[in-house]
Amino acid sequence: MRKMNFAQAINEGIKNEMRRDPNVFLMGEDVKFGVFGVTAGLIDEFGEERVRDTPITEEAIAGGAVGAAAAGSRPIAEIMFIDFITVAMDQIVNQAAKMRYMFGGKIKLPITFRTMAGAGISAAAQHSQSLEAWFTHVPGLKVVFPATPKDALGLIISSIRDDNPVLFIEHKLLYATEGEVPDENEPIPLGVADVKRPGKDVTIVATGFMVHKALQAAEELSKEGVEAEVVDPRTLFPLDKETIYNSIKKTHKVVLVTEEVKRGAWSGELAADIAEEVFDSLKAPVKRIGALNSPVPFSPPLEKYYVPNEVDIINAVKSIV
Amino acid sequence: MRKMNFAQAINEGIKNEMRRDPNVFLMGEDVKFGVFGVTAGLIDEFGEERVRDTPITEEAIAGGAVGAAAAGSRPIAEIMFIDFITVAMDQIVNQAAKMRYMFGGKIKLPITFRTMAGAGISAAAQHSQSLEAWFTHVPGLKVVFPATPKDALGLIISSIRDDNPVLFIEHKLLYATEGEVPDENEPIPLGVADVKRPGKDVTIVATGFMVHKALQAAEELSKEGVEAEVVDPRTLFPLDKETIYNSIKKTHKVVLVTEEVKRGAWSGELAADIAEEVFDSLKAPVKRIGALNSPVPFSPPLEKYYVPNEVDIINAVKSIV
Amino acid sequence: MEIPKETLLTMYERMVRIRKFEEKASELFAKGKLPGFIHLYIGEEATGVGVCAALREDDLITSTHRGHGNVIAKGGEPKYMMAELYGKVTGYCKGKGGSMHIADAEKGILGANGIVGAGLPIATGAALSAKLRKSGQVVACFFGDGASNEGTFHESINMGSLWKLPIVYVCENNQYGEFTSQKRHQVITDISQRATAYGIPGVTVDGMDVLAVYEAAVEAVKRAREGNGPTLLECKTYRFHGHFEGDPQLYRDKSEVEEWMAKDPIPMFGKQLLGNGVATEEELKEIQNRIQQEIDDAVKFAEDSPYPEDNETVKDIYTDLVEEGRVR
Amino acid sequence: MEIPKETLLTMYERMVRIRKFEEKASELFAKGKLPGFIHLYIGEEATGVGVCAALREDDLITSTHRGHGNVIAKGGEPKYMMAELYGKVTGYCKGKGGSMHIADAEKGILGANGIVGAGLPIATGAALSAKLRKSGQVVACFFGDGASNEGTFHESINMGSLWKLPIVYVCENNQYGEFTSQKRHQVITDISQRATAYGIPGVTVDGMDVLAVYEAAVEAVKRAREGNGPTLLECKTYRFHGHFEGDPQLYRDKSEVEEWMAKDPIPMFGKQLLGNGVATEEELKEIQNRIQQEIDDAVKFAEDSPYPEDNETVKDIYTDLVEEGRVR
Ligand SMILES: Cc1ncc(C[n+]2csc(CCOP(=O)(O)OP(=O)(O)O)c2C)c(N)n1
Ligand SMILES: Cc1ncc(C[n+]2csc(CCOP(=O)(O)OP(=O)(O)O)c2C)c(N)n1
Ligand SMILES: [Mg+2]
Ligand SMILES: [Mg+2]
Repeated sequence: MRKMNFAQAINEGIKNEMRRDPNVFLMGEDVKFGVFGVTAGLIDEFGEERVRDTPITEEAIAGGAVGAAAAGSRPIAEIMFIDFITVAMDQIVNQAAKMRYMFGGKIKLPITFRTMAGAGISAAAQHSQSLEAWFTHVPGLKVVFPATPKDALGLIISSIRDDNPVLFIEHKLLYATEGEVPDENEPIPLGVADVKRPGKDVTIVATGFMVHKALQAAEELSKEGVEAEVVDPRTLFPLDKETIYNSIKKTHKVVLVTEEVKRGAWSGELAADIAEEVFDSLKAPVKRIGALNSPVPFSPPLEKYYVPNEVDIINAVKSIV
Repeated sequence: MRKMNFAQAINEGIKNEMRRDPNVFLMGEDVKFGVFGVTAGLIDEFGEERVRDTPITEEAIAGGAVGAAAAGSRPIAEIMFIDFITVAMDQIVNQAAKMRYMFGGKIKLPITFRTMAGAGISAAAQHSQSLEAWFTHVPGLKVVFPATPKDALGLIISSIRDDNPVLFIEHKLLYATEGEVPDENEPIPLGVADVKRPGKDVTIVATGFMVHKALQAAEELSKEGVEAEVVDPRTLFPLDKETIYNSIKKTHKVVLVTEEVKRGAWSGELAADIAEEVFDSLKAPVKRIGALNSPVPFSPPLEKYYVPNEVDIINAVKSIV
Repeated sequence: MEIPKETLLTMYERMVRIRKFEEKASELFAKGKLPGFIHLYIGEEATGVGVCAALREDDLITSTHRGHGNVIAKGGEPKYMMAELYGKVTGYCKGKGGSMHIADAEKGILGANGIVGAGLPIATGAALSAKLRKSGQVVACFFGDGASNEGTFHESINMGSLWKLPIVYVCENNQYGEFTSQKRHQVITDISQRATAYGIPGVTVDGMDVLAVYEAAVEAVKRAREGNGPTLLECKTYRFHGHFEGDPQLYRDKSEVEEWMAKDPIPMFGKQLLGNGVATEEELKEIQNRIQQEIDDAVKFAEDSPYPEDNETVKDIYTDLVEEGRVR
Repeated sequence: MEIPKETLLTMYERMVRIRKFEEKASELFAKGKLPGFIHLYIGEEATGVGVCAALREDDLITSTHRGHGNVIAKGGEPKYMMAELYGKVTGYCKGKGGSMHIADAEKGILGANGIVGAGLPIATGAALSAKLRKSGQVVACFFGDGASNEGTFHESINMGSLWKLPIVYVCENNQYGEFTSQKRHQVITDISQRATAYGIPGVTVDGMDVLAVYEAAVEAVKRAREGNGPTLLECKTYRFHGHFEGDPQLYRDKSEVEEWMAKDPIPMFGKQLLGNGVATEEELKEIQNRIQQEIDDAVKFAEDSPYPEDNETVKDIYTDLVEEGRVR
């Protein structure tokens, strides 16, 4: 086992794949230096051809990835903040996601769109969003959202190797978190959830940075005799419902925790599926925790109030156990 | 009572507001002729200044509406197909929706974004989507989705008068449908659902074109002794949960029907809320009907297979009553 | 420029193929045989054919909603195209795409596209891939005058010029974006003038003259292939039909249409071929008849083909996953 | 051009106000007093001030992520700006927006913007509104060299030129978009050259010389106000600080920075004012001292102000609805 932080893990995974496959290349705005350090240093090994700083033109970056993939390359395209994906939506949603289908399955589009999400650094309404729900609603895309360095490493490798467009979401508060990582760079398959903490009284499904808040809440609850099982889906699509449902069948109670604006969140889809597909296992309402229904505020106390926290999770659990 | 079709009703509503308020103007691609006839003829009364054909530049159209509203006008901006909204997302999501908030409540943005959604005319994957879920997830936007000429007329008036950005979605299969409309042009408030058919055995919540399929299914079910109550929310946000919950408290069973790709649909959010907020009234799983999880196919038999139909609704109802 | 007879006749043949394919499509559409809507290219044959004749087989193109012409110009086959217009499983896209999404990756056709301007970044990325893979391929990126105002035009050409990508940006300026004349959507007259903004050559040619288009394209393709970057090549042309079939065309005068129809590129090119002795009347007639037969066969092929099975709906979304069918 | 003394001194004062406001912000940021991140305008004062001096009070501007300078140039008040940087309820945006979203609609400031290029369509729409309302207002739209590659640049200026809107597109070309020099993001040298693509005048001026900027702006504003449409005005300038505070600036040489700092627009303008006898050393000193006091007061105002109450989070989203607070 090695130790590395989340940003280094992604860097390691990209390096691994760029060494392995000469068709892999990386492009984005200032990836040479890497604004958040994730891609720093890659240029030294792979040079300016394969580590490409682009102009500030997100439609051309995302669409460029689509064209490059269609022509035989395996691009990694970075959209610096997920908030900026709004200027590249057509290429991701109407082109990348649909092209294989529209063309009758006759091409493949191996693209990894990397992007950074989440609140927590007072970056305000246009640099802090959680928009994963939009993309899980788009057939043709896969959506990956790791919570630990180990998962980030294994999942970035799988994402790059995947023959379909994958949106790989990195929560900005995770970059500096350290964790153990296997000595060998191994892929973690997309579509396999991870039980981050076993428990029997209630299931907490959490994603991204919220996984850590859920784990903290679970520790607190444990002191009061409530054992929460924390399930991290890791990939939002394909979604490992089996692991989630198995947990619910055991605990009969579930709390979903994501950082998204609660209204219209990805967690709504999961709650709906639970209420339809394992209704009979439920002994309490399906609880959902999300951010408040507002743009992300700048001022630190407001931002803190906006984002879900451990107390919210504990309260939700207590309201149903 | 007058009779008019859905397209005429919207035209009538826009005309009404343009007469009433000189600050209202309309812009979009070929609104002069109106590709689907909705805006046809307005230019004769209001002229080229207030009925503006734009270049094919959706970011400039949507962003132009934001700037015009911020400066004191009341724009109606048309994005021809909702599929093309992907090239205008930043202006709608990051600017229009958030600007009032980011500026501390010191400005207002009275904008109506009109757009056309839905499958049914073999327009294929880039001209047939239902994307309402994306926008209900964005605080700062209101989302309107009428199903009848009467509702379209009353709701377009309210949307234009609203001091907030409103996304007004028109299902293309509805344009030619005829219906009765009150003699006076009256607004219908946003956030008020309409019980389109009373019933006691099961609640069907349906939106847009699916309202009509739900009504047909309800007629069929009635023959078999099942009385379905059909609730049309009419506005997806603000959402009249009270009317929906009251119906569920009476029937104890609910089926949600929308035309969206089921995964990540708006109906997921509603199902989640139901499972959380009126769980104890439920005597059966919350059923959801949506389109298949695929891009919209071109070929008529596939498109028919893709879109939800009456039989799906009837089967869903039967599985829980 | 000395052009081999074979090339010239192939060009003529492709122009005729486009024309006859689309005349048939127009007729079938009017009869209600084709679902959805179609945008016809009739009148613009010289631009697509002139450009594609300058390409290698393994070169790439991207096209638009008005894509039949570009697809045929690059070697697309009428029978698979016609089957696609019918929504049949034997079509290029198994009936899943329809007119606006016809593609044939094997022939280097990266697809028509229903989103105006969306082909530009895709073509640019394909050119980047060609450069990275050192494949020697060149990309021809087709788009309209209306599309030249979209943000993607600007972002893509800036990227293409910055990286000296092997690409030719081909603006098929048919004077209208939908119902809006060029005069009402931009102030400039020659779209090639926009090349200045990216420090690349901009060229305007008579898009009704296939040889003029061809010669300009050869030059631009050479430049691209040699690593000197993109050219913005504008072809002034005209669509003889409406924006889509069924368009009442209230926005233009019949006289304007007639003026342009007098410059019909196919008879014009035919006359040139006869005039300089490259072909005889009989040879041209033979081509026309052969293509007519090919189109009739294509219709028969399409009509005789089955629709896709229902559960095709949920296939071809991913390479590895199949979604659930109708189990609601 | 004859410029009244009062105008000249106001220009000088505003330049000093920007500089001192930002020097203080830089200091406070380094001390960890300001949340989030800030992009400073130091070095570029002549462009914002030169342009805004050519505007009427009721004219409008849009700005960027690097917005403090434009906001002050148009009359923004340091105390409300500083309070906003602190996230205090007395700030321009009640602490909800922060550095990248400062706005003051009453002063015609339609906001800084965190999305590169997003101000261009907004400014264009504001100009359209001015035209429709016949208000006589002109809009100045500020953006960077990096932003000049975004699709919004192209779409907006095309629209502005087509409709002859009362707007001036002001490119503050500070040579870099983040860590990428202009040479590495576009092929051209003068961004004003892009005006050709829209059939409007393009002008490049020395953005370190406030009078040169002012004179060009007066001309462009006049043109706009008289109904003759937009100008693309490029000001060559330089940011003395990093892209954001804390940027290690690995992408540029110290010598380059020093060369530009030798052209610092504030002492240069000061010298001009002294040289032609418009002001005395004492007058300039007085301005500097007064502004320093104003900035110190602004910090005190900000520090003494409270944070917004938690439930402010769910207000100001809509004009008529308040979302639920923390009842999860
Ligand atoms: C992003 C987008 N906006 C609008 C449309 C609707 N639309 C389809 S074709 C067309 C006109 C395109 O004009 P041009 O680029 O000149 O191509 P032409 O039709 O003349 O070949 C428009 C506006 C679209 N498909 N995509
Ligand atoms: C759409 C978008 N893409 C990328 C960014 C990240 N970003 C912030 S500032 C900046 C550089 C902008 O360069 P320029 O327009 O020259 O302005 P300057 O910072 O030099 O003032 C970038 C890339 C963003 N905020 N928005
Ligand atoms: Mg055209
Ligand atoms: Mg810059």
